[in-house]
Amino acid sequence: MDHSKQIQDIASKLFAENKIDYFVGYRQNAIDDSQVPYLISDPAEIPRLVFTDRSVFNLANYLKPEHTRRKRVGLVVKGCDSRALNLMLTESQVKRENVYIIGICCEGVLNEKGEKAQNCIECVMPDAVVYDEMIGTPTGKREYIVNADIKELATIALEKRADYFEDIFSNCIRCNACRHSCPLCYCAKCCIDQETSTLYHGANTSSGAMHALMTWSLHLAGRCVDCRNCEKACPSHLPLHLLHKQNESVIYENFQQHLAGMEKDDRGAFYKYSLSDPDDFIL
Amino acid sequence: MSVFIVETDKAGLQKFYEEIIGKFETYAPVEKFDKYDYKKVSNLSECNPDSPIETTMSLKPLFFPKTAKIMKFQEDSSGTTLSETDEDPLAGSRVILGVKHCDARGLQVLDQVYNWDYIDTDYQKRRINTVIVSTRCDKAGNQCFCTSLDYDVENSDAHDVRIVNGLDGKIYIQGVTEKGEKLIKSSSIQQPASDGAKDELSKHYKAFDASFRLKMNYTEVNAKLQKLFDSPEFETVSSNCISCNTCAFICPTCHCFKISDEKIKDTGVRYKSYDSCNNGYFTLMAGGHNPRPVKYRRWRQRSLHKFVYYKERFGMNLCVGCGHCAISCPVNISIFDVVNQVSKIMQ
Amino acid sequence: METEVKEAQGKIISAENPDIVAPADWQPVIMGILCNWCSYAGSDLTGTSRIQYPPNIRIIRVPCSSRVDPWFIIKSLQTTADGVLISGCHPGDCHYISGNYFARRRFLVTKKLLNFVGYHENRVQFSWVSAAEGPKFAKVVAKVTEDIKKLGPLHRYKKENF
Amino acid sequence: MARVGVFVCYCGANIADFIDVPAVVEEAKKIKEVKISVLYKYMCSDPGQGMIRDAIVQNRLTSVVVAACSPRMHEKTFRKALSDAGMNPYMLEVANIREHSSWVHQKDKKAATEKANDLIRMAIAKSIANEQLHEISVPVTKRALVIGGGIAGIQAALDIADARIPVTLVEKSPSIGGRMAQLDETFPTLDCSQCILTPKMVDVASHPYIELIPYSEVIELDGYVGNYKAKIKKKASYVDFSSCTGCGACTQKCPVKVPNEFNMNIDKRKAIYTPFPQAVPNKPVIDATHCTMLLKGKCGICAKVCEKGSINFKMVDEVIEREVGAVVIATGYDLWDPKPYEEYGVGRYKDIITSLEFERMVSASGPTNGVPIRPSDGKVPKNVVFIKCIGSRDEAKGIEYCSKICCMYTAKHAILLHHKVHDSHAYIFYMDIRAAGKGYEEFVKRAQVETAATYLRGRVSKIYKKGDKLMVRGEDAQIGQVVEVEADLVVLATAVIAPKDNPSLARLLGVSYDKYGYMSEAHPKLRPVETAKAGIFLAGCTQAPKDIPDTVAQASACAAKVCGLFAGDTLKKDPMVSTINNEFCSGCQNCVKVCPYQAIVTEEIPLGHGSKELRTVAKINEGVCQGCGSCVAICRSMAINLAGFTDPQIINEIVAI
Repeated sequence: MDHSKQIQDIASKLFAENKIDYFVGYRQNAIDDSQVPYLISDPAEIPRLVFTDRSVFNLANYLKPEHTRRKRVGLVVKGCDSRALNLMLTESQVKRENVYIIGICCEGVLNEKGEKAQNCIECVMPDAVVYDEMIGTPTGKREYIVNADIKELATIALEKRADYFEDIFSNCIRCNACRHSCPLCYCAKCCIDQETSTLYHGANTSSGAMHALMTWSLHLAGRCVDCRNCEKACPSHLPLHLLHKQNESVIYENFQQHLAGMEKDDRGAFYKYSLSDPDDFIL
Repeated sequence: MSVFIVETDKAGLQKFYEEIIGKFETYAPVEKFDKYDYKKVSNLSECNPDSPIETTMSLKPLFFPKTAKIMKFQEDSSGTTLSETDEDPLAGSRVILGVKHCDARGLQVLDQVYNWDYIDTDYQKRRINTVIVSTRCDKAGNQCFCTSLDYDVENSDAHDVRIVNGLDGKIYIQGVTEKGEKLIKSSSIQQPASDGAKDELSKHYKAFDASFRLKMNYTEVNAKLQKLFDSPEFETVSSNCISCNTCAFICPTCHCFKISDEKIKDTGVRYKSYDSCNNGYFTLMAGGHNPRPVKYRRWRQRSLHKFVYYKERFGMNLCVGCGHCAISCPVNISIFDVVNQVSKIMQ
Repeated sequence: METEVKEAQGKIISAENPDIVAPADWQPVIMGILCNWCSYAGSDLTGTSRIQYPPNIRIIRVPCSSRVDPWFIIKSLQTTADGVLISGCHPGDCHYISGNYFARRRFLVTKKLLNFVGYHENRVQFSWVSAAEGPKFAKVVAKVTEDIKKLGPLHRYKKENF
Repeated sequence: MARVGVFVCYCGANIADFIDVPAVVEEAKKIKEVKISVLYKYMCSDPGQGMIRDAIVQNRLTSVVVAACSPRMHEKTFRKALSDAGMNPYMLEVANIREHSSWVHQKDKKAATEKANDLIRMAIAKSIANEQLHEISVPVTKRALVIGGGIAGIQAALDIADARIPVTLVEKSPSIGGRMAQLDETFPTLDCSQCILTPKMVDVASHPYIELIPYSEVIELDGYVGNYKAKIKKKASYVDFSSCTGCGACTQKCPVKVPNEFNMNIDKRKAIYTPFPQAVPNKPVIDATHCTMLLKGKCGICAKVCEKGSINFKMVDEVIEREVGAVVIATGYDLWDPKPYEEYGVGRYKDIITSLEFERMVSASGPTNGVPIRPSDGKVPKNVVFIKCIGSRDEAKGIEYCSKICCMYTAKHAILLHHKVHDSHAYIFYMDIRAAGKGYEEFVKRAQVETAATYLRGRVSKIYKKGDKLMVRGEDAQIGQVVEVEADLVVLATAVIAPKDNPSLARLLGVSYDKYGYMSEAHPKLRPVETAKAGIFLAGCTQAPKDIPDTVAQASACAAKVCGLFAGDTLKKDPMVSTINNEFCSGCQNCVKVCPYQAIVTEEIPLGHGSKELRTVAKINEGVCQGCGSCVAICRSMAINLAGFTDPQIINEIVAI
């Protein structure tokens, strides 16, 4: 999967036609074969743009108002990225006319060890779901696979699992990189940062981390697209996907096989309901 | 600068470590979630202090924890009563093994601010009661640039004991401070180093110094940056940043914190926890004004604080060149690149 | 059940974790969050009908079960409560038309997530109690109290020691 | 600094017997913010309230906690006491130590006392976070909009207008009157439908407070209670009603004949027509789907014969706006199409008709001048079989519910048949006879005895043709045998269903509707005429099948509700509504999605202080918000809070014990 040339061409065209102010793509990292998000406003930088199976980061993050408010942006999205972008469009965070979307029919990206990433193995939608231009051949929606780690953890005894998660929460340093790297965490001010709210957990205690991460994952429940930006950003290497995948699997199983961001105008599982939702857990 | 050096071999070093673990509360890099951090160990097999390992968090949390209770309060009909926390900053003395020099240097930088107008007694207590055993890096990492900065890595006294894997196959244990010397003398490894040891050490340093990919002219960068407050280049270099705060939290020298109270029923605790200047709300004032609302201003503050302001005030550069930030950055921004790129404009 | 344990051991042993032992007179605290129109009214009816139930529940009144943000539950479990009971109107009876349908979705996901990170599933329970179901409210509280007594004091993720 | 007063009630023995009240009072004193903690025998009594009032003044309290019975009982009482002492009434919190403690833990005084302590602590903690709230007043536009001009709409409009409140009555068809105008006589009194309806129709037309807009539809409704803005589409009638005298020359001369829907298509009307002779307004309209002038540009005879020149073929639809304070929905009902009853030969046999067709036939002004005939040969039928529950109570083919009126009108039909054709005989197949109502059972008896109608309990399994007769085979469950009746005519009592436009109308009005398409009332027992959306009311069959007396009663109830709503210059509302903190709102608009009342809209505000750039944030319309808190819980950035149940209040409660 190497679409560097096509992306360079499209970016040149967009700059030449004055359709965009910024282009967000990837460039090669100077020291290893990983890639870095690359936000450019100068067409001279275009030759550095690349796209291969090391183009991991979800660039929809750069559409958060903080970065590119009211600018016209061209960007590259893979299947998962496009689902996040879809939600950002639905939730009025991005104006459709302000973005030029290059959709990729993704063949999966590699993790740090050079293996195909877990979320790509379990990917349900490799093709971009929203785009102006599509690169590659669409392979269509795939069957939903319950995350392997979730399945494994579900078999572990409750106390063991609790120990495991206690470890995760106590290793969190509350830097909030997970939140900042998530394209869907665009709130003007995160609920956990609001000093005026009593939810505020300023202290970086483990219980505070637990509360913050749980709240965070519930705010992303039915919205998380499994791009794993959070996990890549986490300096403590915490397996943050566990919380999201757990919610996703519960939602998929119980709420009409709901998957986030697949359709335009779908706001996520918590913003709608069905009369036939499960009721048996309620006394 | 102590010149007390003993020499030994692999087995001797193992023994040296084991004795320390047996006698003291010991910390060393331990693997957890595919990365290393300094954690308490009770057995040498739990850790690997032999070769310097890039830990995610530096030594900082052991002296300036990610969160600390600073007081307790109790409310009743008579009002609010304040009291000390029941948390002891450090009970006895402890030893940290396998430290990278840059991490130790970070503590020296932190010492300046903690001994300044307010003396942080908890921090001091932890500092005094800790012996730092560093392991000299054999080779520079991809993001390292410690040798390019304002301090002498070879003759540093940031650590108490330095262990060098000599090019001649011998292992040298060097007591750098009195604390360090005492530690070595209390162990069973007592063979004084041969006369060639000093040469050997400097040979090792030269090889180490030669392995650096990143080099900068610190004096020049420092001088230029002083005049670059209004440089538009800060906007360019920060464009990729996602403001995630990781760099500040894991930095060995970043020391910004916030204060928060948490109360259950009638009792509460006041906490002090890490914060980061990259956080958009870091400078938000009560009236709603925010002097650094945009990313590039925060980057400017971060860069200049690290390379200009701190140096002006305390005579030390706030960056130790460890490269942790670049390694942990999800979009691979390095402070090295940022200051270099900004100062390049001046040519 | 609980008295058996008492007599046998002189203390309560957690069914969740045998290491957790509480004194025999230990009483759990259960945070009850009730919607104003059905469950709170139902609990009032339990009172007016003088139906007795265990005294462990502490009741918070909210307008609708949809007002319950999952962090109410997490916060309760982290600070004061050993268990949480949330109760609203039966599906279709919501005073606010659809509130409990939205709430029901959140509750299911929250309950599963809490269980996933190590809370016993009985720690957090939900019920539909209408304004007419005074006896049901008493029964639900009795069941939840019984369940949580068996689990023993909550020790996970508590603010004071985590 | 909060200064809280705690007032613990003995409630006679109700609390004092099971809770150690003095201990509770002392316990409360230990809390930092509590400045006074006292007890009294009956806090709700005058001296008890006086005690609270005095304490507020003397101790300069900022909030008050009353530990007594359920807040559902006396919250209002104590709020008033606060108010009388000059304190904001919403600074009150009630700790429910009676229903939630003393009454339910009567065997364990220690535990009940402990629980009371905790409940009081929680109330104190909550009250500290209480904010001063003020009743919301919403201005009111004193004009009502009535949608639908059947008997329900007519009655509601007249009753409201009689209270001197202007009414806009919107009717879809060219004339008001609705279904009732199609009826011949009405059960159980057999008075003539037209005779009792037409005077009311004329009243509507002539009432100074009623604006009748026929041949039009509501296409948009914005706003909220007291302040709705309706857009009404007046369909092009091609006749200028202001100059038309209703002489009827145009209708006579029009050469185009089309089936007459008013008469259930039994006869024909013209392309320019008034639906029925007593129509109000009595002005013709041109049916654009059939008029050859409009379709092909040929003809135009009506324009030629009109002396007033009222015909205008260039007329187009017009949209007008009305500001109204309340809306009454009275869209009536439709009848179920019995096609799925194939075994009866519906559609194949001409002599199977529906009840309303029969009704039109026996109507003196109907297509057959009041004589029932067989559609196949025009002969007067002798044996007529009536089959009830066609579609009703039939989960397989029709609908589950009982249509309520069929038993009665079928009895009426049997009687009317007897009146019109003296030697006829009526056979009635029924499942149950449901004749609950004043004079109803007697009326059914009358059909059975006076007209000797044969009531056969059982379902009809098949109808087949034998010669020119229809053979109706069914079961007589009372004798347990299959019976066959030779019929000249079969009349099907088809089910009442909701108008097919109801769901779309409900959506545009923002009210909910049930699975059958009927509009949903706010509460099935206690608020049967209100919808969940404040200021919108339901009259007649739009809510559920009902007969004329019930419909009229509900319409009058609507009128009473509207008049009540308009009694003051402003509406007073509980201040427990959501509020938005613009600083935190990121404008994702998910709250808009979950609000059951459409109380949330968006607005544009400056991006920063003094900034020209705009950003979108949510805005709560406090006139509409009912305070459920759905939006609060789904707001991820916690930009929304619900007054009276804010996050700080609830968190304080949680950590208080």
